Amino acid sequence: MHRFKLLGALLALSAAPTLALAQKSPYADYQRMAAENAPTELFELAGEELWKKKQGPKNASLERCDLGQGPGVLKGAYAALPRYFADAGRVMDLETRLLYCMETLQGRSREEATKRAFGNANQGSEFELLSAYIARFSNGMKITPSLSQPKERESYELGRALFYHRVGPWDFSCATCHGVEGKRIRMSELPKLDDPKYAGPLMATWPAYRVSTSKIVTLQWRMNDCFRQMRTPEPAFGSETTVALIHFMTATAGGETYRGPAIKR
Amino acid sequence: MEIRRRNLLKAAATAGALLVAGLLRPVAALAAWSKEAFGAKNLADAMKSLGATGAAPSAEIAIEAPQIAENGSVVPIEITSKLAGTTAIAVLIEKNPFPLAGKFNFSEGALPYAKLNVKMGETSEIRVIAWAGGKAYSAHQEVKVTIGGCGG
Amino acid sequence: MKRTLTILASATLAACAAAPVGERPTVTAADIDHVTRVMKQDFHARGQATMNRLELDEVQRTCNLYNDQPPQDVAKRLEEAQLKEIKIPSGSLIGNWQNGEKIAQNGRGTMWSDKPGVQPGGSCYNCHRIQPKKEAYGTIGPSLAGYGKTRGSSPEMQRYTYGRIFNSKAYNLCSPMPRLGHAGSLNEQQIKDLVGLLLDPASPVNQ
Amino acid sequence: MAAGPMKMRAVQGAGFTDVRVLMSHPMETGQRKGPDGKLVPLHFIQNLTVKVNGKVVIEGETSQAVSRNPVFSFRLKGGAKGDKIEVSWLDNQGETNSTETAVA
Repeated sequence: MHRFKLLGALLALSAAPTLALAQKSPYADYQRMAAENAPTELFELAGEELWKKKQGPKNASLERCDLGQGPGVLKGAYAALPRYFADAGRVMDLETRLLYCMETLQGRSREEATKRAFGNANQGSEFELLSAYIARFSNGMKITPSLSQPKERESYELGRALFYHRVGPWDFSCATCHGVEGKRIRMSELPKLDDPKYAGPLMATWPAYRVSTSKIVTLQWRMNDCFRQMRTPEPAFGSETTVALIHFMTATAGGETYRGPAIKR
Repeated sequence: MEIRRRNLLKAAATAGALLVAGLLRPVAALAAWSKEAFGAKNLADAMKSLGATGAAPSAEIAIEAPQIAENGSVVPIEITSKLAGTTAIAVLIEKNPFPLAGKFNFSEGALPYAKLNVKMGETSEIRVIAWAGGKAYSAHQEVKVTIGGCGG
Repeated sequence: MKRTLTILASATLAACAAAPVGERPTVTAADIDHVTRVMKQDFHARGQATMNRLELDEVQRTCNLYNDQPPQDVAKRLEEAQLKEIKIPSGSLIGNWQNGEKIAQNGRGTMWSDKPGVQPGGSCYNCHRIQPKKEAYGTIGPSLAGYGKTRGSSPEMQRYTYGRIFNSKAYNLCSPMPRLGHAGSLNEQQIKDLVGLLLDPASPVNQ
Repeated sequence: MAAGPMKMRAVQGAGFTDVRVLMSHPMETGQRKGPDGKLVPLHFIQNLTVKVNGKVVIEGETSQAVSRNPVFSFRLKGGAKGDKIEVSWLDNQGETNSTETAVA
């Protein structure tokens, strides 16, 4: 990922005022303490078991899954996603890639594997638990989603266009809530996600343990739930739409140091 | 790390699921659980059950908790007693339906310290009682609780 | 999309990686159609959220095309058309402010997760400060605390307030506020109750 | 997660050993409604025991006010590499679990 070193450094500089900004939040102490004392590790442990568990028609584990750094390589994999995968012929984020591996390595059908894409407090989904486990291996590393391939630039541009696209009965776009600085929905602060200053700290902390629902939440879930609140129909798990939005926001956060899995309200 | 799961008692618990919780008490009673103090519905009653009525205010008890909690379902608190010979610490959340959240007895070998996450129904004082030399001492700190969300 | 992509490909890497802060992409009609095409292929109907919700009306299309800043003449023409669609009932528009408060607090309704047939709320507190004493309010929209105190409750003000809730786009084409009446989310009585919350001198909004 | 796995780490600090233990447990208050609209029965950890090399050093009693998936940190005096730490819990429905680790 050396080709983005300079870019990363530049973006890191522009993200520097973020710390001071975070300290201004009345919840800064709460968020720091809750993060230190979050039960995230429990979910990572469950994710590790799933990574190594043989299942599906091929009775195979995911241990040979190539997340972009070679088969089975977890270190730094999450921080370098989304990216283009030649074998699949498309850009994928972590969850979409995991689904691809479930289909190819384990021989599972897309329908079966995504039947329960999002879990609940009693039982997290495979994608949620695996995400928590895999993301940990990128902790402390710079976020460097790839943008060198034409398909990657296409995905980024699609995500950017989607971000501002107003649609649905209430005329919302992502930018309606996440395109202006310093706004809140109720008491929740809204990060301006087309700005590295806000996208950096935000994207650096997904996936996360969500305190209000006692489970790991992932970016695919976040996209799904934002569209729900935008009152649109439902996007398919791992679709071009959700991956493109994740790609756009992750690229905007590029250069930030990944510090998840973290906690969310 | 080794994980051992002991489900010996689970069958009994399942069988007893239809029975009132009180009938399961004999099982739990193998280890002491201060039923009366935990069942107290206000601070005064809980303090009385704990034998801490009139506990002397002490600056030697440190409570680290956020001034404002974004979500009352997880409020991290860290408690330390610097009183020499501290044998136990209790945490009470004044406005909770049942104020007593926990009590920890420390023997030789453990420091009088605990960090845990508690639930808070609303903005409330957190009161910490420490016992040292047979006497009870107390300290408190307020935590404001925001219950936000879009309702969606 | 194609056009923007060509520009990008020739630009420097840094420009590809992250667009200049706050700068929105130049949008063409073809770009908008492309996004709609992708969404139609990726989304499926769920519950009451049917696929026709992905179709854009002229207001949405215009706001997307001009990044929420349409030329004045375009905006004016569409605002007038939206204004004509607002059906303002006759008589007093000041409903029950207590009911209005419940509607303003209620953020449910019209999502795929909501039970069909259940009357939606207005989600007003998500974006506006309303009763000065209620602390859990959003800031995307302006504060409405004291709304009626400064404006009075003349029939004219009642009609304006009703219309603004019914279809905010009739007054400001690319306003972030949903067209709550126009979209069929809130009914006549609910909007009257919200007008009551804002204009009734007895409402806590005006205390 | 439902009642299940535990995880523990014991790390030597400045003059003490920091023990952090995580437990999967719903910690139900008995006041929350489940998806079926019925109240979910009271289900919470009541007792917590920390042992060092077989000797009890901390006995904790807890209520339903402890958050779901409890995380506790305790501090032990001194402590040497290899000391065996054991933590166990018992809940109001009679379920129990334990885990052990060596000080690192």
